[in-house]
Amino acid sequence: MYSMDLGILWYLVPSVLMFACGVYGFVTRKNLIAILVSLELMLNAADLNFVAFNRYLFPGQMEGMVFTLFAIAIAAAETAIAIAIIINVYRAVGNTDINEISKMKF
Amino acid sequence: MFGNILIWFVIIPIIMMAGLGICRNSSMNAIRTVMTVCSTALLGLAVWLCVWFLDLRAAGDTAEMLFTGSWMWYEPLNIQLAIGVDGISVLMIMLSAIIVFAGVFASWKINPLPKNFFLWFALLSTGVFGFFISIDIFTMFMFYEVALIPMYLLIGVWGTGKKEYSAMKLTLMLMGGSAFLMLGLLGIYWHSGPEGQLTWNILEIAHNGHIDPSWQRLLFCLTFVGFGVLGAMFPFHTWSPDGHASAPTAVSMLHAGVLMKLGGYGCFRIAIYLLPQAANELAWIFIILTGISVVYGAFSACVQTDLKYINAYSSVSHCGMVLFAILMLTQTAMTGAILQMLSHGLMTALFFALIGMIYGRTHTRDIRQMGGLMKIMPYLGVCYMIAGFASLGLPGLSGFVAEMTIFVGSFEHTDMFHRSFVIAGTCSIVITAVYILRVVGKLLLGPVQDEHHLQLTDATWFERFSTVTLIVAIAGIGCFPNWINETIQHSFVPIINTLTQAAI
Amino acid sequence: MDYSQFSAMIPELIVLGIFILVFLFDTFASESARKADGMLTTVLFGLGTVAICFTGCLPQECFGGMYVCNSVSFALKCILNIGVFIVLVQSLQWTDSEDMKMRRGEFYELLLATLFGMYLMISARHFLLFVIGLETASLPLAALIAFNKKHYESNEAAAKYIMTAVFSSAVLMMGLSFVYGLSGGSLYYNDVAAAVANGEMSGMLIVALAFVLAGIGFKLSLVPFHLWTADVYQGAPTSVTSYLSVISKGSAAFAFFVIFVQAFGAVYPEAWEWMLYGIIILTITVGNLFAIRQKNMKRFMAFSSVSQAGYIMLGVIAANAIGMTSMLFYILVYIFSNLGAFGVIQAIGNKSGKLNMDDYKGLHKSNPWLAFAMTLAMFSLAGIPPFAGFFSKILIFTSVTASNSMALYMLVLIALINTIISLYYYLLVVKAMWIAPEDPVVPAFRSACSERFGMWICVAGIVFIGLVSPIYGWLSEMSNLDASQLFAWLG
Amino acid sequence: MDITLPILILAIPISMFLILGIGGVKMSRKMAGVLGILGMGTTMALAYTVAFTYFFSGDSAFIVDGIRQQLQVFDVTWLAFTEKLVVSIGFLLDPISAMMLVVITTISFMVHLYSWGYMEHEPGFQRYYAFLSLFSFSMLGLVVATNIFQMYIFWELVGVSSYLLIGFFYKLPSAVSASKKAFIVTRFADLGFLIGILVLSFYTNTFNFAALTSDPASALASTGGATFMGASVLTWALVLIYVGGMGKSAMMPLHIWLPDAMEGPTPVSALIHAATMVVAGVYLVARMFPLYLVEESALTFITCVGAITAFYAAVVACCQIDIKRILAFSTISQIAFMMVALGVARPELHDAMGYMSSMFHLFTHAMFKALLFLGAGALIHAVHSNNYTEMGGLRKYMPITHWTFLIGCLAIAGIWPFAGFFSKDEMLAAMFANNWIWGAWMTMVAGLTAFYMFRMYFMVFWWEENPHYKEHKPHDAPWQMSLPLIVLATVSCVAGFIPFGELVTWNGAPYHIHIDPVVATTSLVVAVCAIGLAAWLYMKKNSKPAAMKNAMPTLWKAANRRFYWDEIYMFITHKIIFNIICKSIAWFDRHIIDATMDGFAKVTQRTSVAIKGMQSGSIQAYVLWYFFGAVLLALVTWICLL
Repeated sequence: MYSMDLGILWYLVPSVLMFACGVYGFVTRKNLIAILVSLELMLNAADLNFVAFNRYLFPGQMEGMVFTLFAIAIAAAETAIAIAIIINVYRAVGNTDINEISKMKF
Repeated sequence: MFGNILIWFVIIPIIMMAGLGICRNSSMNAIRTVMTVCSTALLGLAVWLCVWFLDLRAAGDTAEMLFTGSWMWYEPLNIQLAIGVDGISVLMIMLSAIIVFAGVFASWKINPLPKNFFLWFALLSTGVFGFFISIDIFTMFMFYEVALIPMYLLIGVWGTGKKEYSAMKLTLMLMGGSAFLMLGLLGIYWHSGPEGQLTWNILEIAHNGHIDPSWQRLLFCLTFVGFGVLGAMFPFHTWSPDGHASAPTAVSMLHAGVLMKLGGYGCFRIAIYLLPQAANELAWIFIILTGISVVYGAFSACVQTDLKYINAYSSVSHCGMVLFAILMLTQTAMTGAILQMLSHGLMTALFFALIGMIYGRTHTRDIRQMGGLMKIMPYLGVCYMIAGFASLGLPGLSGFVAEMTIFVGSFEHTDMFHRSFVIAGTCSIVITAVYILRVVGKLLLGPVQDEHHLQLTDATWFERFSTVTLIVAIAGIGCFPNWINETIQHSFVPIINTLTQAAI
Repeated sequence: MDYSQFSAMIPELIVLGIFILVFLFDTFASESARKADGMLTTVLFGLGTVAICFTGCLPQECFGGMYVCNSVSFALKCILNIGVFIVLVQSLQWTDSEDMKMRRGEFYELLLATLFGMYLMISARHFLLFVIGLETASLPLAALIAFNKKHYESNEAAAKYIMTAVFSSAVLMMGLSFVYGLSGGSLYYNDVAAAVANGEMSGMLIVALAFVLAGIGFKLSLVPFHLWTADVYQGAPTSVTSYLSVISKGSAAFAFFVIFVQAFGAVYPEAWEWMLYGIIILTITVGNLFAIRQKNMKRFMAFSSVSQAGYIMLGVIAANAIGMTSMLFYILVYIFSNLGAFGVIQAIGNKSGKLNMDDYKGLHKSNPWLAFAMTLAMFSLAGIPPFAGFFSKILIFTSVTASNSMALYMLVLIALINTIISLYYYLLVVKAMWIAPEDPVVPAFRSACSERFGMWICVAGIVFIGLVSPIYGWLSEMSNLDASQLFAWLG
Repeated sequence: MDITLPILILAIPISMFLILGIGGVKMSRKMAGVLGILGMGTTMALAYTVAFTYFFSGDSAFIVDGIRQQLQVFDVTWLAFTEKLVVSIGFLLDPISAMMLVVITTISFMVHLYSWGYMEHEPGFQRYYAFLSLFSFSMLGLVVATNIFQMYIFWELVGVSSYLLIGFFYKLPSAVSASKKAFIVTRFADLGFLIGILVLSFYTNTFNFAALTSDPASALASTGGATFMGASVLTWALVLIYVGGMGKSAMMPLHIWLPDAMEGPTPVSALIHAATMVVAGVYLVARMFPLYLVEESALTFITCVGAITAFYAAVVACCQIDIKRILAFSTISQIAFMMVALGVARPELHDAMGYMSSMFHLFTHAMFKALLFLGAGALIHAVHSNNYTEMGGLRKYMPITHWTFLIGCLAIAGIWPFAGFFSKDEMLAAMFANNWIWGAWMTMVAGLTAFYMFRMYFMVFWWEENPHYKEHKPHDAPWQMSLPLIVLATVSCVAGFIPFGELVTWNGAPYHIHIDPVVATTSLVVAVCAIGLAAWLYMKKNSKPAAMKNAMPTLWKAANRRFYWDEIYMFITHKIIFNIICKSIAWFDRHIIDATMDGFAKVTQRTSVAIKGMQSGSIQAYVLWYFFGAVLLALVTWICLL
């Protein structure tokens, strides 16, 4: 395994936890918006990873940071579209309960 | 490329399809004309090929394959369209041509969608001829599958009884066989020669003899099972009864007559010829299986009551005999196998044609509901009897020659194992007699079972035409078998040589 | 900065150009003129395709190697272009409908935008560019899926798609972050490859591999990352479905190949060969097993495409030049076969709104030509000669067996046995159309010129691509050119 | 010798078959009949020419310093299995084949003639003549076979022709089943024949009779002392080949088809099942006699089987009431006689007189048994019943039939000077020469023969008149039928004086027949006593027969039911083979093999239903699958690697 001094773990462990929380939230929440929020958690966990790795392992260059910036933008775009679609769903169904939108199955 | 006579065996059916394409769906006459012309052309071409081939041999051309030609197809994988024939394939082509010819007349009044029927029929024959002319295992396999798939629609649309079930079963089982086969062929290709000289060409592979025994065992099993399924080898034969029972006349003819031969031919050309060591080592496994199917098919034919089932099971028995003989790995036995392929092809085609005609009149295939038909439709009755005698091995008809050759050839093995299986095989001729006479007795002889049958008519001209064609061929083989021997004997030399070298 | 590098991006630029033209036209043209959107796009795109195919490309790396233009990716872009062109042609009839009046242009714009993303994804040699391409491709798709906003299914499908898509991209990012941790601080494929080759096997790498595989597997709908597929295919407008099923699959498959063979090639034998091994078996089998039961044609096609994706992946696990070639060839054939099927589905859907397999009963009586085209498509998908599907299948199997490893032989055997299952359900459609005795449900109708045009292209492709071998030869030439670069790091 | 005649002898009948068979439907009956008879007549003439040239021309080709030669007139390759094993169709001319040519053509011609009257009103007259021609062709081909495989070919062909002729009245179920039985039983025997041929040809590496018989020692040597279950393979081969003979010649236990074969038209029984085909077995053994000589155990086997069969058949014949059945069983017993004679023949015993005598008996028996059958035919024609209970006192009504029939009976009973006496006497002499037990045993059988024949004779022609004669009066048959009777009767009277030993012996060297007085007198005495007994019992209507019958009912019943052989066969074939073996195999095929194949499909369907819950439709479930899929993938790989 890489020689990581304790410092990086201070960032990695939380990010993994964050990711886990995101997954947990996604799976348990009923409201689409809440699910969107937990998705954001997951995305940010990844970003955090990038930043941490960049800072600790490769202090020389900036790829991680750049990547993170892009990732944030992408996340924003995703959220925007997701919200739009959720609004559509809301128009169609009348609420944003995720259990309402499981008509197509098997 | 078009200078090569063999190519035309593929082109003519394609022309056939094109011709049908421009026919109107309703104009029966146009369709019939196209079919008659093209099938006659095929038959003529086959005869011409036969004569030409014999001439060349007589002229002392002892090349393993004649009329060879090869055209690069898939450059990167060295896949070629390589064609060529030896005596065996010539005879097989002859057989197919005869049966296609007879099949056209047997399905003269096909209904509904005659056009589509003949389209698929033509595609089927394309595959069959292509298979027999190609000596490149890729194209061989391609044509093999081309021949298989039309069966689904032919049986499904124009069949009778529980046709959908049987069509699906037949197609899936045969495709299952070809799945194993494909893997086997890929294996053969990747071991066909030293690095950079890989080839799909049968002659080159056999010449390289590069496949190491450990792989040969696997590949032999794969290929033999793959082809064996089509050869109705126990326990992969169960598509045959249902499939034949539901298929329309011409399709049963072509399928039992020619398609099942693809199995035997393939085993012979690929499994045995390209994998000789494995053939020597593992033949015993399949001898057991085929030996079983010989006796087993005959026994289960004894109790069937549906004419087509009886015939399907007897096909299992007879085709089992073919594979059995091939596995004996002696020249005489293999000759017998080829003879048996021809004989079974012709006589079973005749059988199915007659059954179709009888069924068309009585609308039943259950022998318990028929009887004394000899009185009502003497022509069909006599033909049926001739077919029966051919199948139980009456001298002067093809069956006898084939079986005797097989037995004599198989008896060259002196060990207990082979001997006992040969004896078991010979027993089948008695059982065959039993079920054939049972059918003949119930169906043709005895008092008339059903008064309604008394109004029935005898065969029409096109029915007579297709049956006579087959009977003449059967009697021809039965009376003058030796020219067939002379036609094919060259073809065994390389195979026997490879086998003997492998045995050392 | 050297702007001449943009000249290497001809395909992208053409797509972009068309996108802008359509956008401007759609914005400024008059109400009535806008009817021509579809035709305009199609024609432009057709011309663009021809242009691309004939300009060819001179292999070069741009932007410090982030973007490469090499023969393989170029070949794939040509293939995809053809596919998109057919999709456009087939969609014309649908976009002419009344309720599409307002949104006609957007459909084409979004479509082109996703295509642009996919091109980036194909040509990317740096993970950042790859991710950007991936997202550019997948986000507009969500909008496209939601296009029939009057239909509830469309919305549900879109919701399912976007949610799972974002989730998967999150997972992918996570994976990439680990990759970044392992790489020497650079996300260029080659640098990653070097790092992986030098560094020893670690848990982190495995997790990274698994997550990246999952992330791309999502777009390819490999089992178990495929669950969105069926619902989305069913809900989305048929044109979008056909687009999803072939184009995005094709591009993702290629990206998958490049990333895993080039960037992670070093750990092929240890790690991801076996991951992929399991995934392929799962994909093919599960896809088939689900497809057996389906009644809704689009859903049926969805599962069939799942199992097809498994076959495409065989080219990746082969990890050799033949594999690359056969995969490209497979994608090409798959485009024609699948679009042929979807063309029929769409034609019937547009005319009668019928989408169930039972509605196809007796189709040969009312619409023999549609039945004929559908039959060919089904045979081709099932891999029956002489149709193209047979060749693509056997060639891809050939590539897998090339290494003569017994494990891969077994894999091929399993795949082959699965072809029988697939043959079964493809034949079910044929059976419905030809064998079922019922009177036709779908009335006889004359399908629109555009539909027929599209269908003829597909039929021609199905019949001839296999028989006309030079195509394969050309592809193999292309992939041999880049073999050195692609397989440089293969362990 | 010029090959045209031999070729014609084979060609005419087969062409007749083809002409009548294909064109028959278009022909008138008269036309067909005339054609058939003419064809057969020509064949007979040719055959006579050939035979007489062979025997009496003294040409050096046929006889070299007193030894009759065996020569292959022609021998063309028909099918070459290997370089050595070549099946050829040829024409072998030697004493026995020449003799058989005469027998077959004569009887066949007589039957052709006779049938014209007998079958006059039957439908399918043309077909009948076609089949007769086919049979004649096959039988001729059989006797002139140059190699054992040619013999096997024609062996099968005669089997089929007999099938066709027995089943001639194909609307009668009894006829159909009888023909089926005949074919299948003989086919089963032929299986033995075939395997025998396979074994023999494998070791000796030839089919050709000349090669086989000229030097039997080398044949024995070629087996290299290979043995199977104690016996040498050569013995096995010979015994198996003989099994084929047992089938055709209706030796026990393969005799069951012959009585049923009487369902066929009577002339057919006369031709096939009395005179020609049934003696094929004898002919086969005679043909390969030198080979059998080197394996005496095989000969012993033949003798035993023959002795048992002869006695069994004779006993059964005593208790039948159907005259054709009686004749059938007497045929069986007579053929068994010939078999025994062959079996006891040894060169050292009056240089194989047994061989000569059995051939002699074959000849004479053919004549008088055909006569008897044709006579029986005339009776049946007149009375329309096969049972002598419907007859009686017919001597007044049908004098010709009566006298000819009497001659036949006397001949078969072996009364001087009729043909049977001479041949039978020679055979008995040969048996005594070998071992007195055989002699005594067969003398007893000879006595039985005389008894049952005359029992039948008296029951038919004496006893008491049947009341039915009042309404329609039985009368002699038309000339076409009477003529053959008279001819054959004459032959039966004079045939005994043919110097047979001069013509037909095992090695071609002439043998001077001299009556062995002791044997002759004993057999004669026994025969006369038997006839006397028969006369005492059956001449006038009385109660003695009934009383005898009641004295030992079980025995009578058993004998009348032919000691239940048919029942045993029925049990084995129907109960065991058909119901148990075939049915179970068919069941196995449908419900095990086929079911497994369908099973695969079912399993697939089931699984697909079982796993459909995976596609639950809820996004959360999807991502859960997704996530755990990914994690599991990582974990499994990790575990596998680290």
